[in-house]
Amino acid sequence: MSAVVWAVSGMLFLLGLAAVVLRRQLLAMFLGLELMVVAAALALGHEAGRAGLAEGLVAVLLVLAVAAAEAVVGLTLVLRVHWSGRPTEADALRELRG
Amino acid sequence: MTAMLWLPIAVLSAGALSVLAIGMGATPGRPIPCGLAKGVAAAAVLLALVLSAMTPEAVRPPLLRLDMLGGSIQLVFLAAAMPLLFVMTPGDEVPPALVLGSLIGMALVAAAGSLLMLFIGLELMSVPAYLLVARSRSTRAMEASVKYFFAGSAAGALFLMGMALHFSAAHSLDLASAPGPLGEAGLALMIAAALFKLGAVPLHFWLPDVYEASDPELAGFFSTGLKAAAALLLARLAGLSQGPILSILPWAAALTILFGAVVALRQQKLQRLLAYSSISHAGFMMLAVAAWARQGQASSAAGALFFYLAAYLFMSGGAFLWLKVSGFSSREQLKGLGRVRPADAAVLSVLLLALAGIPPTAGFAAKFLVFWEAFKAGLYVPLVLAGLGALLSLGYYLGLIRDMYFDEPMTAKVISEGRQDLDTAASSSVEAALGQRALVAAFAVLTVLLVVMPWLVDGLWAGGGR
Amino acid sequence: MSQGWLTLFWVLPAVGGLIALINRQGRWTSLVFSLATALYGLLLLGPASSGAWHVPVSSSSLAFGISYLLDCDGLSLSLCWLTAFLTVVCVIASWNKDFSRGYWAAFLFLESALIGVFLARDLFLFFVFWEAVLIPMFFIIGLWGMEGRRHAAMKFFLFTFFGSIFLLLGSIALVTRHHAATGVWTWDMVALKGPSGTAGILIFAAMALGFAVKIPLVPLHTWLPDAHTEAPAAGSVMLAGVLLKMGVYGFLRVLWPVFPQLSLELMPWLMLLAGVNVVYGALCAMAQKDLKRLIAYSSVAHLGFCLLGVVSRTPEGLLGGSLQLLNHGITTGALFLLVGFLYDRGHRRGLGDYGALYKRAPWLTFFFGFATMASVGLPGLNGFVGEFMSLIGVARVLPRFVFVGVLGVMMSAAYALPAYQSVFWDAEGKASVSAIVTDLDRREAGLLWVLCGAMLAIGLYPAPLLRVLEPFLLGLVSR
Amino acid sequence: MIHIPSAVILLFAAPLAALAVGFFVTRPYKPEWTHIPVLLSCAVVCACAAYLAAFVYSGRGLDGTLFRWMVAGDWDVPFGVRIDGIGVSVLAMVSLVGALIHLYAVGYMKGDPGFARFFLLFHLFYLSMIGLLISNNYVQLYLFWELVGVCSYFLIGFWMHKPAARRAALQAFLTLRVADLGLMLAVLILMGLYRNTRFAALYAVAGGIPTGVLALLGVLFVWAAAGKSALFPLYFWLPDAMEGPSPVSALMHAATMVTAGIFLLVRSWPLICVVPGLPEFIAVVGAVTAILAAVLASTQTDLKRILAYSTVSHLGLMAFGLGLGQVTAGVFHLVTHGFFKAVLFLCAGILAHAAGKSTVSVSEVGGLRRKMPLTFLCFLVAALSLGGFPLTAGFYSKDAILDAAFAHGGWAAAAGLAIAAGSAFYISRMLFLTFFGSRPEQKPIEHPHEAPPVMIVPVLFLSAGAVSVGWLGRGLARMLGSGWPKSVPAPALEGPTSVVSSAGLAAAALGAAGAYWLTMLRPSWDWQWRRRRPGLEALFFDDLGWRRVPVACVTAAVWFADKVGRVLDRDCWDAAIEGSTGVCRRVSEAGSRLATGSLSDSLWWVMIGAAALLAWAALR
Repeated sequence: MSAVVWAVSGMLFLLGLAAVVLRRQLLAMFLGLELMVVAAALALGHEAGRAGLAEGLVAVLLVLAVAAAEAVVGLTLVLRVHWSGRPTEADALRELRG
Repeated sequence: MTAMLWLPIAVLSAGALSVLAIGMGATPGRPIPCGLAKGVAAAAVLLALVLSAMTPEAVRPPLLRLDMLGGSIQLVFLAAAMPLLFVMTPGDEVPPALVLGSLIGMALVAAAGSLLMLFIGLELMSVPAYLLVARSRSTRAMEASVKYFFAGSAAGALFLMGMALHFSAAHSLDLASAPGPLGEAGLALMIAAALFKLGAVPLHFWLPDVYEASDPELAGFFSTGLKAAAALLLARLAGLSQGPILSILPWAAALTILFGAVVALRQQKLQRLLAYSSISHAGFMMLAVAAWARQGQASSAAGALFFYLAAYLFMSGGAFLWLKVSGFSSREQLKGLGRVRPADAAVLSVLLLALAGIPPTAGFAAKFLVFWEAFKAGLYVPLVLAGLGALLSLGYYLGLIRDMYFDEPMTAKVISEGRQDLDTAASSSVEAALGQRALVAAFAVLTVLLVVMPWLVDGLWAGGGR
Repeated sequence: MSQGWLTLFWVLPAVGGLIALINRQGRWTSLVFSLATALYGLLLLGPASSGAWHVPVSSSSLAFGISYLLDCDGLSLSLCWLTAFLTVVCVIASWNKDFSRGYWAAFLFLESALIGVFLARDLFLFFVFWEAVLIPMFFIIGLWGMEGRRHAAMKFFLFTFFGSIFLLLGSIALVTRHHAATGVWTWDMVALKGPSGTAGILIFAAMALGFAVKIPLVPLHTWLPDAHTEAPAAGSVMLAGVLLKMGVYGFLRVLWPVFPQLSLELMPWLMLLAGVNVVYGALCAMAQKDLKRLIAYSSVAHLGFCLLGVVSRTPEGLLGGSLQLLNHGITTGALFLLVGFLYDRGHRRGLGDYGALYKRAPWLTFFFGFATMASVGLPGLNGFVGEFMSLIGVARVLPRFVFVGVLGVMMSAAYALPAYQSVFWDAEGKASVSAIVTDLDRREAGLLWVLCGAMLAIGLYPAPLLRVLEPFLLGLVSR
Repeated sequence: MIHIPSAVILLFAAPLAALAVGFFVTRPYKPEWTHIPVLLSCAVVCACAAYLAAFVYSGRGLDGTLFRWMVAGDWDVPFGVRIDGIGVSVLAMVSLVGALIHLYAVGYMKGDPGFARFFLLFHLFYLSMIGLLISNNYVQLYLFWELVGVCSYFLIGFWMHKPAARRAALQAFLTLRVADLGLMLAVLILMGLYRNTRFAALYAVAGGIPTGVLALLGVLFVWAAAGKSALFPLYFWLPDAMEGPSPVSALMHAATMVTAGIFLLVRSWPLICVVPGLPEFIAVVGAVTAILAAVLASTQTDLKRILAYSTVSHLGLMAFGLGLGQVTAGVFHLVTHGFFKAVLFLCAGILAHAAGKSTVSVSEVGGLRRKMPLTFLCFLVAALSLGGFPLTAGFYSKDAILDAAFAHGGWAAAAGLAIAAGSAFYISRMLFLTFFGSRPEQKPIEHPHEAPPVMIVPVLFLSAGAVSVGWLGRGLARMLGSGWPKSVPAPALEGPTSVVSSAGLAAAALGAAGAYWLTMLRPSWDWQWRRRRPGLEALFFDDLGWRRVPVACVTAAVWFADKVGRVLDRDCWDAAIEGSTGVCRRVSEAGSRLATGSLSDSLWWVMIGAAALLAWAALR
């Protein structure tokens, strides 16, 4: 049973990872990030449940709270980019390099 | 006793809330007095500093514990925040609050007893940083903050997955080593996140952009405060590992030192040059952590790591502050500064000599201690590579000094262009520029005086080299 | 108590440097302080050479075995005195030029660091002073040098720093191995004993590399001609006069006592290196067209002689090599001074640029001839005594290297005299240039009288100076 | 410490005092009076030399240390004095001839701008020559040996404005330096083996030194002597050294400096004679040098160069005599040669002085017998002495050598006769060309006047000496006996047998007749063969091709030095080190290009880093 859960969370994690690295739009990458966090939370929750440790479950809750905070900040930054009139593309942000 | 442990964090949180309260009180018509927010924040940090200095050693409640390493590095990043708050261009109340938030995160990392606490601390210290970077309206700052956010969150996610794997093997979130491949794999991911925060080479590409785009004093805080917390995080995690990670860490350190030094050679923008130099110094910190971990967490190696971070605080912090005070941004502007403004040139030269590790400065003592511990830990070849990295770093540190003293001053245009940034700052409050200049000079003097610090602090680490 | 006196010896010029930085009369301050240091050095002659201040090995240390430990015996004191003497000469030599305050301060800081190097008995302290010497020299070459000064200053600093990295790593390895063997953390040169076997060889090689860059041994010597050519006159006097001595001093003070047995086994290799230094330096000197580069390469050859003598570990060789250190300081110092005076007048250093200077500047010709003869090794002047005793030392140990040494002596005439003749005798040089060359004034001639007097005195009666050098060196004798 | 007679101290003190007074007092204020303290010191030195000669003649001798020069622990090199037969006899000749030449130089150099500098250098040379003769160990001998070389460098190149003089000075010094290489090596080997180079000590242990080492030492001594005394391989610097003023040529390149080499061989004779075959080698070298130089002397046109080659020939003769085992004959000829060669050079100097040039060639003289009678008289006496005609000093000393040659028999006798004939031939040729009959090719100097008394008087004295010194042979042999180690056969000088002296006389007469026939009966012969076969003349001027060898060596050395110094050191090695900064720059630019600045690339790298760590952890 736990193998299935790990497979799912692993696959979700890799999917999110692919989204972050391959997609060009910022929002799509943002989705990828959240996907990775959720996958990890899933695995954590499952392990906590299986081992019967409340500590793990509390951890999942806190992780989700932190992810939420991150999302807020992330979205404000992406919106700032959008409002500044520049395309919210990863490649558009190339001014700083070298 | 556990109460004492929470006190610094509590004070910082109170400070943050009170700053926000002041902010709310201000109506558009009546802006809050510029120094008030910063003043309250600074007081909070100072109080936290004093309290954490008094915290007794090695308290071990389940969630929080504070050992010598954590406590001492806490001093470093709290102290790193002081110049930032002092020098930060006064605006609304949000930036001081963000700084306090980041400090809370770092304090959590320092005092963390469990992986969960580590993760929360990690995130809490990074998120405010993304916003602080985005503070100035310029497009470069916005771009940097976006890059920083995405890279930082990715690292956070990696950490989380690592934590999950570790949890599955150890069935507990405590800071204890987990047997079996899964545990090691989890630990590897977590260490990758820590290396990301520290700016180790393959994961460093975000760092130069962020340091270049943000204000110099903020970049100074990142290079000293954030890096110290990241080093502590790496140390905590490296402590858990049985062996495999420890064998690659010194090589990663050597690679980081060499790569940072080589790329910094040809940088023309000063902040970007200091960014790559901070990557090189991160390599030395990794070397110190590797030596600490391989010697069974010997207290002397912990002392070396602490002293390196403390010395780096004054060197790098001072250098960035100098950029803030002088307003220069590119290397050409430094040409001939020795004749035009000898005092500033002298201060920067002392800081650069310290960063390069030339003897009469604390930088040398720091590098010597790291070499000393690394040799005792048997990391011979990475040590020689680190030495060559130091030689390469001499290329640009001395190069800057050479430009300042041995070259003819550039045409008036470049100097004047550099000067107006200063003038705008100066025109607003001449005494602020003067105050900041005095602060930078103080940093320079400290980097020279601190050379004796290892010997003073030696007693603290149960006999240092014994 | 003795530590206090010795500390004052290196602190005095440092304080002088700080004062020179502040007040406008930089040159008077530096003259006063350099004279004070020289006189103070003389006061130490009595107690130091009698070994009254030799501090016994103690286990008390600040941390990691490091302790602030100074010691002074004949060898150290004579080198400190050479430093102080040459600094006074440099200050007086550049008296009429309008240098900024930093120039005068830099020389005092340089002197203070050099004295520190020669007095330090703790390896860590030695290393700190060793690197501290670089900073003032870097600024002297870089700020007040000739056209290519920027490049030469960087090259000088980077080369020596490369060497000192290995010196640092070697020292750390030595101390850790010493601790592993005896369980005591100490950095005291007298107490430290190096390990044998491959570890010993590796540590010896690392530290020797650090010293070799300074001597300079041939493969690592390319910084010397640039640094000498681009440094100001007084700068190259100090560079050739004292900085080159730190390398051989390192061998004498650190490597021989710490690796008594190993340095004997490695003697043939070290002598080979020294021999290559002699012949290679002489050959390169013959090919030079610039007067300063020629003297720089001749320094490479002369230091090769010092090393030959020192490596032989016989009484004559050790004393001869150490005496040659002092001789080379005086002779090459005088030569660089003269080239500096010539450059002040004719603004050229090429051999073909001048001609028939004996008409317009007879005193300059006389002193340059005198100094060239001393550097060529004319018996009766100081060069001969040092080189000859070194070669005697070599003859007693590995006779086959004597041929290299004697070849070097012969070639020294082959490059020095044609150069002397083409600048001072030949008429072909550009008449316009040598027309504006005036003779030495009273100040410059006075300086050179003192230097030539010293050359003659050491050449004719070196016994008292050898007596001062003897106590420490005879302890190193293996045979 | 044995009692050192005050005469010895004075030998050093007087010249030093004169030099000090000369340099610090007279030079700055009264340059034209510099010669006064110098001449005074010459007088004192002659007196001391005479006293020491009597001291040694009466059978006493001494070998003591004045002070410890180099010291290292128990080992030391003394600065001492050794008064014995060989040292004092040569010292007597050197001091007397030197003093008279000093006097001559006062007249010769009058009006020369470098008058003070000349006399100081001249007297420094005089002092170093004296020091060389009475030093008691090899290191001290090497000290004065080199000092003599340096004085010769500054004196040959005295007239710096003349390019030929400058070249000759440098050539002389470097050749002597190459030769001194041998002496330095020998001294170092001795010091390496015995930590002591005192003559007394070495004479005592001479038997014990292994012959292989002795052979090497011997060859090195011969190499050093060859340089200083212009024997075959290294003689080419002497003819060019004639560029210096005539007193210099007279003192250095006739009487004193060139004899230093022979003196060194005699001084180390106890070490050399033990080695089988070495004396013969010296004899052969001497003979070859003598014959070659005699031939070359006969073909030169410049008066001083003829005399220079004649000196080379006679030095070869001394070495020849020495090599045949006759130490006394060698030394005796050295002493007599000092006198008559000095006279010849001084007369040549007078001729040049009259012509107002530094030197004259045969085509600028002729028939001066009546106009310069005194010079002619002195020249005649010296020429007869050089040719070895009876009643002159040269006759006795040359016959002693011939006697040894005939005793040795075979090739030695033939060589001896050839040398006798050759030297008679070239000196007679010079005599007839200069003083007898004017020839169409010759444009004698306009108004040849007799030299001023201050120049002619010393020449008269010297020519008197050139005659009378011959009778002192017996006394010289007795003097050489003292201080001579017992192990070596005591030097002796029997009178030449009638057969030998008549053979020598016949050879000399033959040479003189040949010269008379070629120069007086067919007066322009000398110029005809030069016009007809210029190639042959060029060959003779090129020392039969030998002069090209040192030139080739020097150019090879300069070429090699340039290859090492410029190509290897600057263009290869230094360029490589400078190149390394270029490599760093390229790597740095590549590194900064790696940071493309795009967000996905940096994330890509983050994932690669994490994957690498993961893989590493999983593998181990």
